[in-house]
Amino acid sequence: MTRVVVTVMPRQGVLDPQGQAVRGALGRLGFSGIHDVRLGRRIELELDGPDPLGTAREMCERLLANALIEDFTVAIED
Amino acid sequence: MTRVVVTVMPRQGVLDPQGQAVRGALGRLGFSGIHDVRLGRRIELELDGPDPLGTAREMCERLLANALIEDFTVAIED
Amino acid sequence: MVAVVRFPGSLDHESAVRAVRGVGGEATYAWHADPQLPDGTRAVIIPGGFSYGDHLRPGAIASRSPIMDAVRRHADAGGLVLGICNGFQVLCEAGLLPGVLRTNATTSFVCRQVELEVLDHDTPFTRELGAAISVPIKNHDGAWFGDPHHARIVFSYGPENPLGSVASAAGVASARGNVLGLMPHPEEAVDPLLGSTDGLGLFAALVRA
Amino acid sequence: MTTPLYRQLGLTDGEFAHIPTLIGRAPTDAELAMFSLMWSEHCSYKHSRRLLRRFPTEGPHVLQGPGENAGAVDVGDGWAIALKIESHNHPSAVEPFEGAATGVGGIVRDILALGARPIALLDSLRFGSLESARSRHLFTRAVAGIGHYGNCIGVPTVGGEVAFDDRYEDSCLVNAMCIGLVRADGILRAAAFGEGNLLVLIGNRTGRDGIGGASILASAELSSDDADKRPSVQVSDPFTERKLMDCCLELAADSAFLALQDLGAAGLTSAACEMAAKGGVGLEIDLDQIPLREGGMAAAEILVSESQERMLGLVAPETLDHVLATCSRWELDASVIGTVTTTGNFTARHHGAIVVDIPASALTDDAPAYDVPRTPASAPTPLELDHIPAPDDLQAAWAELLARPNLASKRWIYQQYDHLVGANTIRRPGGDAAVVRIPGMKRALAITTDCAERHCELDPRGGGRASVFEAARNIACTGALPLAASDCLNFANPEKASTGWRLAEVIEGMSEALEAIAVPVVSGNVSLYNESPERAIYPTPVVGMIGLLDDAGSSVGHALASEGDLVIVLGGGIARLDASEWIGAAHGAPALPNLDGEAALIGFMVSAAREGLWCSAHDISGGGIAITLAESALAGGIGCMVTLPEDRRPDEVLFGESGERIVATCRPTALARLTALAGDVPITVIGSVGGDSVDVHLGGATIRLDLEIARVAYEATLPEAVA
Ligand SMILES: Nc1ncnc2c1ncn2[C@@H]1O[C@H](COP(=O)(O)OP(=O)(O)O)[C@@H](O)[C@H]1O
Ligand SMILES: [Mg+2]
Repeated sequence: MTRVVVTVMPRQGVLDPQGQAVRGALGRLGFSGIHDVRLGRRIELELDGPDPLGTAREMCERLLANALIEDFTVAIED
Repeated sequence: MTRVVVTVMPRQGVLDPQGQAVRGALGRLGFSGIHDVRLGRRIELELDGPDPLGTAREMCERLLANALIEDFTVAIED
Repeated sequence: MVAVVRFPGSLDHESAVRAVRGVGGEATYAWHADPQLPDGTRAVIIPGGFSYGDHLRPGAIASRSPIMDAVRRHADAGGLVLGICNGFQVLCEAGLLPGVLRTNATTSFVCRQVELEVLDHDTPFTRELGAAISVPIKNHDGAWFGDPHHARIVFSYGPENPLGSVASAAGVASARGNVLGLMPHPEEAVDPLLGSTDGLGLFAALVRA
Repeated sequence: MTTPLYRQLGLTDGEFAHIPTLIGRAPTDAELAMFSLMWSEHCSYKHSRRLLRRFPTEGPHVLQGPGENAGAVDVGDGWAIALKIESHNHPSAVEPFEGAATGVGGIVRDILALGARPIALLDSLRFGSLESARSRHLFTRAVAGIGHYGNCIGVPTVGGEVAFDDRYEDSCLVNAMCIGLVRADGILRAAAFGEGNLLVLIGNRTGRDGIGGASILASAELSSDDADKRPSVQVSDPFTERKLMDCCLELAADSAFLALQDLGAAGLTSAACEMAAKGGVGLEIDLDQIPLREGGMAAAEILVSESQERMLGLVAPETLDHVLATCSRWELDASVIGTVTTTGNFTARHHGAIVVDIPASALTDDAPAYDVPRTPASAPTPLELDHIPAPDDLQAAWAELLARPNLASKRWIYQQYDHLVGANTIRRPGGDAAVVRIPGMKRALAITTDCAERHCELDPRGGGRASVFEAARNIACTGALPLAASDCLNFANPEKASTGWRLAEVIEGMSEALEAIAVPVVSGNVSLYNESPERAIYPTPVVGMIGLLDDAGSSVGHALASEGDLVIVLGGGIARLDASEWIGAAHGAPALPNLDGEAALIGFMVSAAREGLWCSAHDISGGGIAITLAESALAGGIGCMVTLPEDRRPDEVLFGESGERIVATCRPTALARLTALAGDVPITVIGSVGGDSVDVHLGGATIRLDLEIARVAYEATLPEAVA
């Protein structure tokens, strides 16, 4: 069984209203020096099978990420 | 400026309805051998200041994570 | 016959059926797990709701269900498909409409009445509509994001842009015009008791198609 | 010496000593856990049960009174309406988003347990001042949680109320009400019967979820390095709830359930024991058949887990396949976990061994009941107006009052709630009661929640009456006849004599008022111990009420309609500043609401509405007639000119409260008929509709509220307070 970590982030250049909202909220809490906040998803998969990375990549293409606005990466967690 | 990556995941034992829904969907798409799917958030921060990790940790405690149901980690991205 | 698709978490299917029947049409349900649309389906409605809890991305999981292959074939053959709210999200996720619906600029759910401008009367859905209609919006992820120069924007929000859509878009059609998605709810504007009947024309057109 | 487990679990020495006399031996650990939860205030109502008997609960249209998961009343043509209000105060104080969300989930399942389709939700909220960061957090997150759950399950949240006061700083209140529709001859009950019938658990898997008893249990049993075994905060899963609703309603329509019960506080223990005790039968449960979310759960943990989105159905063996197939079509887990026996005992097996074997009635019927100590508080002192400076600028005072969080527009809240889903909402939030068409019928329901907590603090009996009458007036203002009530009694520690007395007095006052308008209580909930060492909440008996309109198209709104309409004050209430919003705190001695006067006012309002005589109606409550007029004018986008009597101090006339008054408008031609119908109800024409400001002539001066300026003051408060 392999643990694969998928990260899905808003694409560069795509507005990220949630990230902006979080940034505003952090500012109101008194945090300063924040240049950017980007909000994405982390998906932890526990997979069986010969090619867990390939499988995870296929999962991203078919469901986990929307290529129009999101980039993804997959990695094996040790 | 430092880039800090925050990951926030549902705590062990806490219901993760999102993970369950995604797991079901992957199964219906024909993927097999999935033991577990957990869905969390990845937050990328670009911070100024002397102690970016400490700042990010404080941000988690005060806003980014809900300690009752979520665990978080912070790391400097290189 | 209008087929109203039902996913786990669909909420507005009954209102959609009521709207179709209210203009003299016939409606039936299509189940998400079925590979075929009901016999005699002339038009399809994908209703509002929170299919699959809106988990991952709104509409994402539903857009990959078996019935959507049949809906795609129906659309490819020129059949009419109307997606309302979550249905719009499903159609974008399925690639039947351009763009994607993102979290509202307010980052909150917004339920209120809005005025829509009808920008394109040249679709099978919009021929009978006036220049502006009053309908409710109620969603959390209703900001359309896409390329406004290559999309057929059919409805836009009046002077304000309450959710932060690109080009203030509230509804978008496919290039051929036979697939339409919109975030506002015309099926909740078909009864004077509920405050507006401006959505009737859309269902009348759908039934006559 | 360490405290014995039973005390940590909340049982008294006497209660613990009583257990062996009921079961003939000392309880096992699992049994002790069950007793402690079932005999808790939350499940047994031990300090309120005797007092609650005072409520009127009967009426010709009552189909289900208190005692089941929800009450139900007949609304004609073979249909019934189920209703119930419930608190989720403590979980919301711990985690406001999930606490409030799961509160909505819980009340929806109570309605579902009757086989009723949930058609409307309301929320009644109390928080500390918005100046407190903690209260802002609790408020904004609770609203988000309620919206999240209600929106996602597709039940419109059509109304509610909120108030902010320091007294709720340490104990916020989150009450939710649900209304459901069910065939009058298809109301399901929770009583188990029929040896060999099967218990089917449907919905989410069982994990270590729990906030109340379950967590005490765990902290008593677990060492600190067992942190991952600690019970976790309940996380809401509205998607599963919606599937549960669709699936259970489909099965109920097929008559597949012999009985149905939700799993709420104390989880399976409470659900199963109540089913057994109500039916006078036994149940044998196999804990190994319960789908678990986590490994290694102890029997006691499974028995008291408060995992959400679960229902327990009683099914005949020959129907089982149909039930399981339907659940599977809805992608829901379902398992047979037990059978009905004739022993009268609740028996549970775990890993082959019997871990629980006790009479089900020992946990329910034999639960302790106590009389609360009652020491009357001293009588309230009337306000001495001589010592309260009158505002010199009434116009500025009016605008300031309109912008106070307790009176300002609640749009920021209800705009986050889908109040339209289902396409039956005729009167949206913002007015008095919401009006919802009964699906498939010509009739409609008016629905509201209300409470006069400051009045209750000063004079609990009068406040109890006032809470009921305020709800009834809100219903009547839409033209609907008040039909039935549900109540949520939020109080401080009842073991303190002054609180015990207040609880008893409030119930007395509510009952008197309910009797006066012939409205039965058909369901309710009690939440006690809402206090910290620093402060106790006001007595807060939230009244949820429904009323019936024969014609959905005939409802009356609160918006001023057309130029030239007459503005009329109805009712004999006298404006007083005692306990008012203008004073802003519980000071003074509010008048005891007049039973006959209020009943006559409500009766008149409704009978004139049936003849279609009203153009608008809005009751006078918080902020007095000045706020009532402002709200009606803002809603209608048109002003009015009125002249008010100079018989009292101007701030009293404008901002005084008291109940028993409604501002209505009518066409001038309707006045004669209204006067004839009014009987003993005083009616006074005070002016007419028109213009773009509200102009009040008072003692030779004109006080003016410009509508555009008023709108900004009214709408900006909440968004700015939480920004
Ligand atoms: N927490 C809430 N949730 C939903 N609607 C609310 C809430 N609070 C207030 N409202 C709505 O705002 C309007 C005004 O509320 P309120 O001032 O309590 O009315 P009233 O004084 O007539 O009881 C009502 O329509 C009510 O339903
Ligand atoms: Mg009112």
